[in-house]
Amino acid sequence: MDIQIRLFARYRELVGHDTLTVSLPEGSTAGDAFSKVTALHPELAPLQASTLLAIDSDFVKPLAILHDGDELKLMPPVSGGA
Amino acid sequence: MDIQIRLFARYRELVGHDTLTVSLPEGSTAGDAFSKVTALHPELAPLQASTLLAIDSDFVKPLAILHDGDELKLMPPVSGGA
Amino acid sequence: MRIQSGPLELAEVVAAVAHPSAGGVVTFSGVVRDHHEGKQVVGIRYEADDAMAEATMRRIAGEVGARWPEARIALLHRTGKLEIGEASVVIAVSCPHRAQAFDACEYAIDTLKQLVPIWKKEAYDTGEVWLDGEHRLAQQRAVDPARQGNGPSDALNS
Amino acid sequence: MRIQSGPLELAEVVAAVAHPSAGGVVTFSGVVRDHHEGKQVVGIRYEADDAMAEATMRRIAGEVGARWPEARIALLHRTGKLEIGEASVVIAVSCPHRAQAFDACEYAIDTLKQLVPIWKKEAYDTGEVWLDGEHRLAQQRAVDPARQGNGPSDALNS
Repeated sequence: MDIQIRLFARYRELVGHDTLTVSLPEGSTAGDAFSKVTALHPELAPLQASTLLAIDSDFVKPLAILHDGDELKLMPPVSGGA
Repeated sequence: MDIQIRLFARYRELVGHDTLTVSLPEGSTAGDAFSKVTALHPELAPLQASTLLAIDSDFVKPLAILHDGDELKLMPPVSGGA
Repeated sequence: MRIQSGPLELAEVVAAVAHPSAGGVVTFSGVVRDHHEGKQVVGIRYEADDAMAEATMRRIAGEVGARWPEARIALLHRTGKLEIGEASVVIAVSCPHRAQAFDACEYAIDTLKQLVPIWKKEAYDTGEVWLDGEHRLAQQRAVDPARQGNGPSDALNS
Repeated sequence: MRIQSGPLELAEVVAAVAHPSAGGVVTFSGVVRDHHEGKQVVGIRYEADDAMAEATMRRIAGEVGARWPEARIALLHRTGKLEIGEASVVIAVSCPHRAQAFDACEYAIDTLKQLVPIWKKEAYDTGEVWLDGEHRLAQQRAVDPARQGNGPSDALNS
């Protein structure tokens, strides 16, 4: 299945664009998708521990199962509010 | 000595005017002045425990010594702020 | 720090505490409610000893500055007749860090309600009543018999 | 609950929480500071996932309503380029009693800073830097593997 990845803020700037698509086997998780992205963009790998994963308006855990057509958001730690 | 008494809010309304003058011996205290006022206006007597006494911009204790020319303020508990 | 008879503007106190190093501004507005202990309030009136009230508000600002040295604070209280929904008091505090601004603003309103000589009279359909207020802190902080060696700030900081 | 690119008006959130039974209104404004960790800040830019940010702000408002049932709350956050002294976030909370309004407003900003997908980039004389942010609470509250039986509010209230 194809999973659309959307990148925000620092991540978007590190990668150089704000969306990319990765192909993954059915049953893959959000964490699997992140690993696929870091294989393509190793500069993101050191940021894994603090990365936020989201689908629609929900943060999801790395073990969340992806479904065809999902857009997975990769977000750095949030820093709004002041 | 003559001490000017100034009354606020409920106390002014109970007494019917906002100032009065009492004559007291030298060395009298704020509490003595309050007793003199309640002798004239017994409706204030039950309020003694919660009365606030002030001179200029300071709350004073009942044992504060008065000086000729002082204006002693008799205030009900304060209720500003909301 | 001012007592005034006209409407209070929150923007005025916010502007008064603006500062390039202020990261957070917390405000409190006390608003006239439509009910009190089950009774319908139709109007309200505040009376103050203006000079002593302003002096006491300045002391509270001084106490806030002593406890939170980076805080800036502004306070306004209104007197006279107010309508439901109008502000009787507005306070703004700015600080580099927000937790301090919340603490300092809450300290200021809590202290104002106990020490500043202002009285509130509520009007109901059935008549007017002076509200019960606070006297304990004011009596505790009252200066002692000889009125010597106890300046205003000593009394308030004790 | 809105993300917007133009200047924020404190009066707007205050008006949004006005209510005849509200006795106190507490506001928080987050303001762009001129320094950060010893560096001179010359400008700032916020980026958001607007839709998720607004959804998360609505959830925070829902949590405030669950904890303080009498509270009314309004939140606005700005995105784009801001100058020193401009507000990036404004929050207003009204309650019948003031202590609740202080607690609810502080809860809202503390939670917003940890959960709402907004990022801040500071500009110094020497260049621009994305600020380090918060990830622990967002990771804790992330919904679990199957994404079943975990609606948004379950996840946020856990």
